[in-house]
Amino acid sequence: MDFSFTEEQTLLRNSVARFVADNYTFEARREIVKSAEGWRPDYWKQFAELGLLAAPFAEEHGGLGGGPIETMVILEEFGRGLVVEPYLPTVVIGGAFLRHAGSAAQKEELLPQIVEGSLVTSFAFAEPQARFDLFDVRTSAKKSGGGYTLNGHKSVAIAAPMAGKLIVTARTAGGQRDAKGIGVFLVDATAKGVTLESYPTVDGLRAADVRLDNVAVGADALLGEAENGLPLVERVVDEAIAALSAEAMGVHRKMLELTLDYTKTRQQFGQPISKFQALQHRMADMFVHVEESVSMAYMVALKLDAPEAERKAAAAAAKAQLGRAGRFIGQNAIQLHGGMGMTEEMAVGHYFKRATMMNILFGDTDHHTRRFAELTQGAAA
Amino acid sequence: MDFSFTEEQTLLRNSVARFVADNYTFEARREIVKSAEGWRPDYWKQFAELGLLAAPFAEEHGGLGGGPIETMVILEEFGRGLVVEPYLPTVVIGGAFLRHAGSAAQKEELLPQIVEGSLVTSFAFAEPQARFDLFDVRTSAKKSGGGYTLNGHKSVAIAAPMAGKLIVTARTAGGQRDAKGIGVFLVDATAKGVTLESYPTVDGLRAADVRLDNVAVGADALLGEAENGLPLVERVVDEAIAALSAEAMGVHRKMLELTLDYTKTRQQFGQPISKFQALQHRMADMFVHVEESVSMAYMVALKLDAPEAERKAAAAAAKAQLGRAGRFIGQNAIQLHGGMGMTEEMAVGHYFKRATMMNILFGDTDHHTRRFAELTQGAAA
Amino acid sequence: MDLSFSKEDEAFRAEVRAFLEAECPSDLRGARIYDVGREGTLRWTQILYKKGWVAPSWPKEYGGTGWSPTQKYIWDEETARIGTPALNGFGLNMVGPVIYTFGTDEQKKRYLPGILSGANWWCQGYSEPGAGSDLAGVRTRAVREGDHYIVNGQKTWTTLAQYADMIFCLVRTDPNVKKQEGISFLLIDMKTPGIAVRPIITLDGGHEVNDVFLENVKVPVENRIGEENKGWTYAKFLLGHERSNIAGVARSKKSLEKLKSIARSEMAGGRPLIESPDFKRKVAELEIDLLALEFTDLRALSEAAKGKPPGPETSPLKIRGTEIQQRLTELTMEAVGYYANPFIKGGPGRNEPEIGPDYAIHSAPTYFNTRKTSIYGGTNEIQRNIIAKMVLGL
Amino acid sequence: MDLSFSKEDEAFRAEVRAFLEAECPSDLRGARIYDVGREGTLRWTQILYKKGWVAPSWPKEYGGTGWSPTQKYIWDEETARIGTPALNGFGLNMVGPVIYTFGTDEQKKRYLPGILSGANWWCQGYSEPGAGSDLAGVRTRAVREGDHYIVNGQKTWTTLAQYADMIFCLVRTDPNVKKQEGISFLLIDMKTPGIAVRPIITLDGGHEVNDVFLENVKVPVENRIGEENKGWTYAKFLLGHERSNIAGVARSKKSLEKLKSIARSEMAGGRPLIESPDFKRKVAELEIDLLALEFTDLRALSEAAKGKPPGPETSPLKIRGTEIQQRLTELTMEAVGYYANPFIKGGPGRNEPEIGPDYAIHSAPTYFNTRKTSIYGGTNEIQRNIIAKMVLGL
Repeated sequence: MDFSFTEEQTLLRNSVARFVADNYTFEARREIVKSAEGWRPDYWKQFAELGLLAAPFAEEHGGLGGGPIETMVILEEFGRGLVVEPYLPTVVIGGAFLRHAGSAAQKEELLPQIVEGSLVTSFAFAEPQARFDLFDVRTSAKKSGGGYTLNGHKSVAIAAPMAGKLIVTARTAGGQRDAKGIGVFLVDATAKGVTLESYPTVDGLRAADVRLDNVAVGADALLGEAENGLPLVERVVDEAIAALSAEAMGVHRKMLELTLDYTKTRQQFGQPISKFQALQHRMADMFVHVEESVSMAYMVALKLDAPEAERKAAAAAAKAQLGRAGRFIGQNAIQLHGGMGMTEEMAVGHYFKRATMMNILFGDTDHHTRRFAELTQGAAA
Repeated sequence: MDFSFTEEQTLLRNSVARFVADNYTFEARREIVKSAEGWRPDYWKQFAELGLLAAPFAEEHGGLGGGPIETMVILEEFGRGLVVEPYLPTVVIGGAFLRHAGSAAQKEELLPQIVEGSLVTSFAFAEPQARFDLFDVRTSAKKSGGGYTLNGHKSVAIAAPMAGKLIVTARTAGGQRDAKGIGVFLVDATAKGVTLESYPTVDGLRAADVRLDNVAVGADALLGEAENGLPLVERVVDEAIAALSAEAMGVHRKMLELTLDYTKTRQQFGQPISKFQALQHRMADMFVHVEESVSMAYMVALKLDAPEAERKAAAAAAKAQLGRAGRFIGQNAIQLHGGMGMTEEMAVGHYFKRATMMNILFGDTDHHTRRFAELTQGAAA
Repeated sequence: MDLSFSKEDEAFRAEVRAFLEAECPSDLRGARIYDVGREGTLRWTQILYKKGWVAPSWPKEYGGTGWSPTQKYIWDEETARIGTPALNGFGLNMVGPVIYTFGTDEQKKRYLPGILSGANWWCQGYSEPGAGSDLAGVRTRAVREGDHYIVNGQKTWTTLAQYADMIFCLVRTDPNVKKQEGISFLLIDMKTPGIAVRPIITLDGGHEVNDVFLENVKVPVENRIGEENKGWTYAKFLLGHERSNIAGVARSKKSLEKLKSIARSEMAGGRPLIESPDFKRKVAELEIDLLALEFTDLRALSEAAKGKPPGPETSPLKIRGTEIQQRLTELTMEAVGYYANPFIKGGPGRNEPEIGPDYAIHSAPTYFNTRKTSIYGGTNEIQRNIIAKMVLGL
Repeated sequence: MDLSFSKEDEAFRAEVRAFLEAECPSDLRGARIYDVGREGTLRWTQILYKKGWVAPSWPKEYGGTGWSPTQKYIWDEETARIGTPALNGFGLNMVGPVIYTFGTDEQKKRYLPGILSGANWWCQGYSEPGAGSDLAGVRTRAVREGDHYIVNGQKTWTTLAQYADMIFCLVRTDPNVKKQEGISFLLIDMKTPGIAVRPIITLDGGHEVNDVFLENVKVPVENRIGEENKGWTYAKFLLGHERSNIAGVARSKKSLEKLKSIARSEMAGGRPLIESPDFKRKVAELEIDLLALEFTDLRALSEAAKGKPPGPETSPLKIRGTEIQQRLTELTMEAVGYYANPFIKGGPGRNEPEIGPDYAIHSAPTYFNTRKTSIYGGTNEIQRNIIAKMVLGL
C-alpha cells in the first residue's frame, strides 16, 4: 500500500500547474468565460501538445497509456485553475465510452481526433423528468432501415455548444424507467434534426439543451450493446465522478487557501481577522473537510478497477462527500470573506459556484448517499 | 395575541420554584434517586397540598380548573429541578385519559384519588416491536363474560413500580398495525396475572416491563370506545408531549445556565474559559436553541385545543425540535464542562441524561419530523 | 397567554387583505426588486401612499399609519402572502425615522414627503472599504468651510445607489477624538458634483450594490442631522430600527409554500420530489425551524406591544432568520436538479425557447445572492458576539 | 499509488487471523474492559506475551515485534475484527516506550518484563484537578531528600488506578522556572504509603477513572526517568506516541457492523429499522465518514511507512475519529428505542428475566461514556487550536 506519486506523475502535475499559472490567472479566466466562444480552442491545442488529451488512451491510438491517477493529477490542477475547457466531457467521458465500448473502427476514427484536439464530445444523458436516475430515459431510438431514428429532449449537456459529437442515451426497448433497453449513440452535433439551445452555466461553462427530432443515425453510431447500455453508462459515470472528485479536491483546497490568505491580511477591530478564535476553528473545520476530500479523491481513483459493487460504492461515497464538503467549505469561504466574498471581483465566489454545481452533476449528495446505502446495507456482512 | 402569564400563573410558578429550591437540591435529588423507592411519597403529599395534583381538573372533582399553561408552568419548574415524582404519568396522562374519556363513575372514583395524592398511574403503551407507532399493538383484549381478558407484554412503562393503576392499550379487533380496534383499559397493578419487572432508568426514574397473563378486567375498566381508542390515545399523547416540552424548556435552560456558570469560573491558560471566542459562540448557539425550545413549548401548549390536524402538527414539531435542541445543548454542555462534565458529581450530566431520554419518550426527532411532514406536506396549500 | 387575534385585529386583517388583493398590480406580485426596477417600486409606492399605508412604522403625525405592533405584524403577513414588491427601505425604514426623530422642522418638511410618495429614492452611505463590521471606523472626511462641508471619501456596498436621488452618510468631522465621537450624519444630494457611482457585480451576476466615490462634494451645513460629531447616536438609533422584521417570517413562509409547490412538480425516482423521503425530511425540518422562529418573533412582538424596546435579544432572530432564508434558497436550487445550472439573464418568461421550468431560472443565483444575508447588517459572527457579551454576560 | 497489500503482508494477515481465531478466548471477544476486568485482561495479555505479539509498537530488542507500520495496521484491523479485549495501554503504549527510550539499563531490566507479561498494571499520573488541557501546569510537588523524593499532590482522571501496581507521574521539582521547565517524570509504586485512590463515578454510572492522592509519598531517586526537571520532554514524547491509532478506524468499522445488525433486528413502521429511510441515510452518512477517515488514516500510514514522524496532521484524525465513535454510540442508542432507557448494571445476559434485547442494555451508558472521547487526550477544541496554529499558520 502506497500513496505516493511516481516521478512521471509529478512531472505531469508540474506541467499542468505551470500551464494554469501562466495562462489561467483569475483575469484571464474571466475573459475566457465572458468571450463569445466561452473557451480557448488554442489552449485546447496546447493541451494536445502537452499530451494531456492523450493521457488515458492506449499507445496504438496515439495515447500515453495513463490511468486514473494521471487523470486525477490533471483534474486536480484544472480544479485549482477553474479551467473551463471541456476535458471532462471529451477526454474523460467521451474517451471512456470509446475505450470501453468503441468498435475498432470507432476507436481508430475518433480517438486520434480527441488526442490531437480536433474533436470535442458532449454527453447528453439527462432528461427533465429523470432527475439523477441514469436509467430514466424517455428519448427514443427506433430501428429504421439499417440504423436508428432518435427523438427526445436532453437537458443541460455540458460542452454541447462546442462539441462535434454528442453521446446520447436513448431507449431502444422497455419502459421509461427500465434498466434494460438503453442504447448509447454517437450523434453528429450538426446532424439533421439536432437542435441546440445553448447557454452559459452559472459556473462559467457552456451547455445546451438538445432536441432530437427524427435524427437518423447509422448502425455504426451505436456504442456497445443496443439494449444493455446501462452498465456501460454507469461505469463511465463512475469514472467521471472520480475525475470530478479530483477537480473538487483542487477546488476545495483552493477555497481554503484563498480564505487563509484573506483572513490573514484582512484587518478588523485592529487585528487580522485570522486571529479570532471562532474563525480559526471554522478554518480548522474547513481543513478537516479538505483532508477528507483529498482522501475520497484518492479512494475513488484507486477503486475504479475494483469489482463492480465496490467501484459503485466508492463513487457514490466520494460524490456524496464532495457535495457535503464543497458546501461546507464553500459557504464558509464566502462567509469568512465577508462582503468581499459576495463580489464577482474576488476569486473565491467563482470557486464556490463551481463547487455548488459540481454537487449537482451526476447526482447530488442525497442521491449518492441513498445509492451508497443500497449498495452497502443489503445483506448481513 | 399575548405571551404573558397571569398573576395566578406567576404565583403558581413561584410556589413550585420554591418547593424545588427547598427540597430538590442536587444532593437531595441524588438521595431520592438512589433510595429503594426511587421517589418521595411525602413530597407527593406536599404536591397535593400545594394543589399541583389538582391543577388540570374540574372543580367538581376537587380540581382547580387549570389548563395547558398551568401544566407548562409546573413542568418547566420540575424540569429545572429534575423532579422524579410521577407527575407526567399520573396528573398529565392519567388525568387526561380520565378527563377526556372517563365515565362519570370513573371520574368520581379516581380523580379525587389523584387530587389527594393517593393514586399514581402509569401508561403502559409501548411494545417491543412497535417502536414509536402508537397503533402497533399486539397486546390483546378478548371479550370474556361481561369484561375482557388481557394478554401481552408492555415495554418500559414509566412509574409502573409505584402505580396503583396501569393504563393499558390493547387490541380488541383488527390486525397488529390497524388504527381501528384499539381499546384503553384501566388495570389494577396488583391484579392477578400482572407481573412487573421493575428497574431504574438511566435518567433516574423508575419503570417496569409489564407482562399481562390472562388478566381479567370488568367492562368498567374500559376508557372510552372499545374499538376506537386511537384518537383518544393520540390526544393524550399530544398533551403529554406538550408537558414534556415544558419540562424540556426547563432542562435546556438549566443546562445553559450551568454551562455559563461553569465557564465563567473555570480557569484555563490564565483566564476563565468563557473568554475564549470559540466557546462564546458555542454558548451563543446554545442560547439560540434554548430560545427555540421556549418558543416551541409555548407554541404547543397554546395549540392543544386547536383543530386535530393543527394540534398534531404542533406536537410533532415541538417534539422534533426539543429532541434536536436537547442534543445540541446537552452535548455541548458536557463538552464545555470538560472532564468535570463526565462525572456523576456535576449536575449537568444528569440534565443531559434526562434530555437524552426525553427525546425517546413518545417518539424521537426522526419519528416526529416524519409525522410533521405527513401532516403538512399532503395537498397543495 | 393567548394566540388569538382580537376582533379588531381580525377586521383589520380582512381590510388589508381586500385592499392588497384589489390594488396590488399582478405584474408586481412576487417579483424581485431587480425585475420591477425603480419604475415598478414607484408604482406600488404611489398606490400605498394614496391609501396612507406607505409607512406602517411611522407615527401618524408624519404621515405614518400609527398602527400597533400587532397591526404591523399582520401587515407583514398579508403583504408577504400576496408577494407585494419591496419598497425603498432606506428612505422609509431608515433615514425617515432618523429625520422625524432628530431632524429640524425644516428638514422634516423638505425630506419626509418625498420619502413617503416615493419621489426621492434614498440610499445608505455607511460602509466603507475595509471597514466591514466596524461601522464606527468611518474615514470619509467632512471639513467645514463656511456654511458647507467639503466631503471626500468612499462608501461601499451601497444598495441600489444607481437609482438614488439622496444618500445619507456617516462622515468624520473630528479625527482627533475616539472613533465614535467625531462622526456626523449628513444628507447628500446624489446630483452634487463630485459623486460617482461604480457598480459592484455580485457573484450571482446581479447589480445590486455599488461603490460611491465622493470627491470634494459640497454639502450645505443645513443638511446635517442633529449636532456635529454626534452622528454615531443617530446611526445607532437607525441600526436598532433596521432590526424590526429582521426575522422575515412572513416572507419565508411564502417561500416555503413555493418550495413545496416546486417539489410537487419536480420528479425524483419516478414520483413527485416531495414524496422522496430525504427531501420530505429536509422540508419538514425547515418548516419546524420556521415555526420556532415564528414563535420567537411573536414573543418579541408581545414584548414590543408592551412597550419594551428591541435589544440584543433580536440577534437570535437575525441568525435564525437568515439561516432559514439561506436554506430555503438552497433547497429550491436543489429541487430543480440540473436546471439550476443554466445562467439565464432577465426575468422569468423572457427566453424563447424556454430552458427548464420558470421557477428554476433564478434558483442558483438567488442561492448565491442570499449568502449575503449572514454577512450584511452585522455578520452572524458579530451577532454571536453580541449574544455572548450582551445577553450571556461572557 | 497502490491500494493492495504485498504478498508478504497478506501472508502476515492470514497468520494473524488464524492465531486470533484459535487463541482469543470466546468469553473475552467483544467485551469491554469493565466486563473482563483485570483478570480477563491479564489472561489475554499472557496469551499474546507467550506468542511474542504483546507489543506491536516496540522494537524487537525490548521484546516487541519489530513490525512495519503496515503490519501494525493489519494487526489493528484483525484484532478489531475479532474483538480482542483491550490491553493495559498505559504500560504497553505509554510508559513502556518512555522507559526503553529514556530509561537506564537498570530501569529497563526492572520494568519492561512486567509490562510485557502483564504482571504489572500501570496507570498514568498526568492530569491534575483544574488543569484540564494545560498539562504543563503540574502542581504536584516532589522535594528531594537524600536519595528520595517526597511527593505531595493530587492526580485525577486516572484511568483504572484501582487495578494499578505502578503509576507514572509528572511532578514539579522546580517551582521557580517556566512551567515546562521544572517538571520531572517519576515511576511510583502504588503500594507506597501515602497513596490513596478515590473512585470517580462517571455519568454512565461506571467506575473507570479515579482521583489519586499523594501525601508524603517517598519515591527513590532511581525511579526518576532521565534528568531532573526535564520531565516535560519525556511527557511530550509520550503524547506523540499516544496519537498512534488515534483514528480508531478498525474498531469503528466493527461497531458499524454491529449497528447494522441491530438495525436489521429492530423494527420500525412494521419493517426492519435498517429499511427506514432516515436510519438508512444516517448509517450511510456515517459509513461514508468512516471511509473518508480510513483513507486519511491510510495516507498518514503511508507517510509513516516512509519514516515521517506523526505531527499536528494527526489532529483531524482525532477530531473525526472521536466524532464518528460518538455518532456510532448515539445511533446504536437510537436504534434500540425505548430499551435504551432501563439502567441495568452488570454485563449482558446477567439479568433474569431479560429486559429488552442484550445489545440494548449498555447502549445509553455507552453513549454517555463516549462523550469523553472529545474531551480526553486534548479536547477537540484544543485540536482545532493545534490545526489553526501549527498547520494553517493562523
